[in-house]
Amino acid sequence: MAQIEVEVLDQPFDPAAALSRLSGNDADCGAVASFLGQVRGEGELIALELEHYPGVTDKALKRIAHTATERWNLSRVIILHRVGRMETGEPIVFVGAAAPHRRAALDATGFMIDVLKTEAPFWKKTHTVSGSHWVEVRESDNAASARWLSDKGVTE
Amino acid sequence: MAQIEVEVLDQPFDPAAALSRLSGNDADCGAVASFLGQVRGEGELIALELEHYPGVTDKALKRIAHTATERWNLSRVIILHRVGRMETGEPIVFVGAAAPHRRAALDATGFMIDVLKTEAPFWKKTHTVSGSHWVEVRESDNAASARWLSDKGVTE
Amino acid sequence: MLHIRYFASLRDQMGRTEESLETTASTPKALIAELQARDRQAELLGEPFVRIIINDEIAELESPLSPGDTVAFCPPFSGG
Amino acid sequence: MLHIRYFASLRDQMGRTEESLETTASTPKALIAELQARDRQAELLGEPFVRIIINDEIAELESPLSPGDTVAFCPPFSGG
Repeated sequence: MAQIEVEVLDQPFDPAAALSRLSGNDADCGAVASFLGQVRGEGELIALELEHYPGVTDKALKRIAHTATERWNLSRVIILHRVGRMETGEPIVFVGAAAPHRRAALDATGFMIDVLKTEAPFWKKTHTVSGSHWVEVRESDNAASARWLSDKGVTE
Repeated sequence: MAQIEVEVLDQPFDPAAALSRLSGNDADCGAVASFLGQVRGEGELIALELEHYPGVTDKALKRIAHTATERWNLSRVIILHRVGRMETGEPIVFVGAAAPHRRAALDATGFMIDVLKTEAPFWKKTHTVSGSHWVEVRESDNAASARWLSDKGVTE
Repeated sequence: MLHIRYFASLRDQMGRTEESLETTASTPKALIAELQARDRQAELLGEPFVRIIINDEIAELESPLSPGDTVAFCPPFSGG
Repeated sequence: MLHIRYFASLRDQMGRTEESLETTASTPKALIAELQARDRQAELLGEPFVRIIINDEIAELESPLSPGDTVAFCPPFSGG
């Protein structure tokens, strides 16, 4: 059974500490892949704000993590996601997988971050010097997620 | 210009600190992907020993990192590789890429770990209770690397 | 009666966070038609990009609705 | 004269780490033939999996060799 750690956080978190938990000290886990998304400083950006649907996000992230452990042979999975207001450089999301073999760890990590973008109810708003606006979804994000999903989407 | 950090180390290193350096504090880097390989404890394993070709390994890793920055739009790249004797759970290799966009970071990370396996002169030996032997190369490793390489291999 | 929630840009559009509605609508599709008949801002709820969540589960336009259900209207998710 | 180095399992096989050889071999291929004529352990050097490094650059069986060059014979790389 893979260990799953999923959390929606309203305070900054430490990605390096998350990587340490992920690499753990299991004998059976030679490969650890991870992805970190952080607030990118763009021209006029003052802050990024993340709204979510409490209760539903948590369930969605658990489902994504669980689906990853069903599709690949994994030892540990982590998904951490910030909500609230963030400054440039702050971590937004950390996903990672530890596995006996590297392809499983890498693919599961790509799967989780791609699918999270379209299957978990988070919304980004940027605050800039010239005003605030909701972030538009990029078509490439939908395509990246669709690549992984069957007709049934992410399984229970 | 992407920043490149490449090192061959004969002492243990800290992957969490490497992730922190990779995520840095650049304004332009929203996505950070990484891969960590560590000594997997298998049945009779006592230790893993890594031999290399000094001078050539360093050059090979720099070339792989440099090729990654040519193929993808990256802000920072790290490749760290241990040599010498390691116990179960110790880090062997850490590769990672920071980029404005996630696909570049994820693909560059997969590229670097796959290509490193066939293009850098490292050799693994396992010491077990019943003797020592050189690790055989898996055909799947050759295939994973070939997927990324043109006829010319990794470019200068 | 149904509980209705609006998120992010759809909340801005509708000018409200949530409401309760006496209705016999048995699908989100029927509910949207009813809301659109009531006020003009609800126009957007019929757009194909709108995601529907019923009682904390992602649902479809034709998913069944029962009295007391909570229906949420969401713009495309943009986390990660 | 050429400097020859053997790594990992090929070093074990050859029973030596390095040697210097007076030779007129102008390619690794010719050098291998000469080593094979000299001793039986060198049989393995002709196997297709053997990687050749000349003066710290990965090379081929037919790459040119000049006097003073260092030629390394390596088993398949297994890092990472």
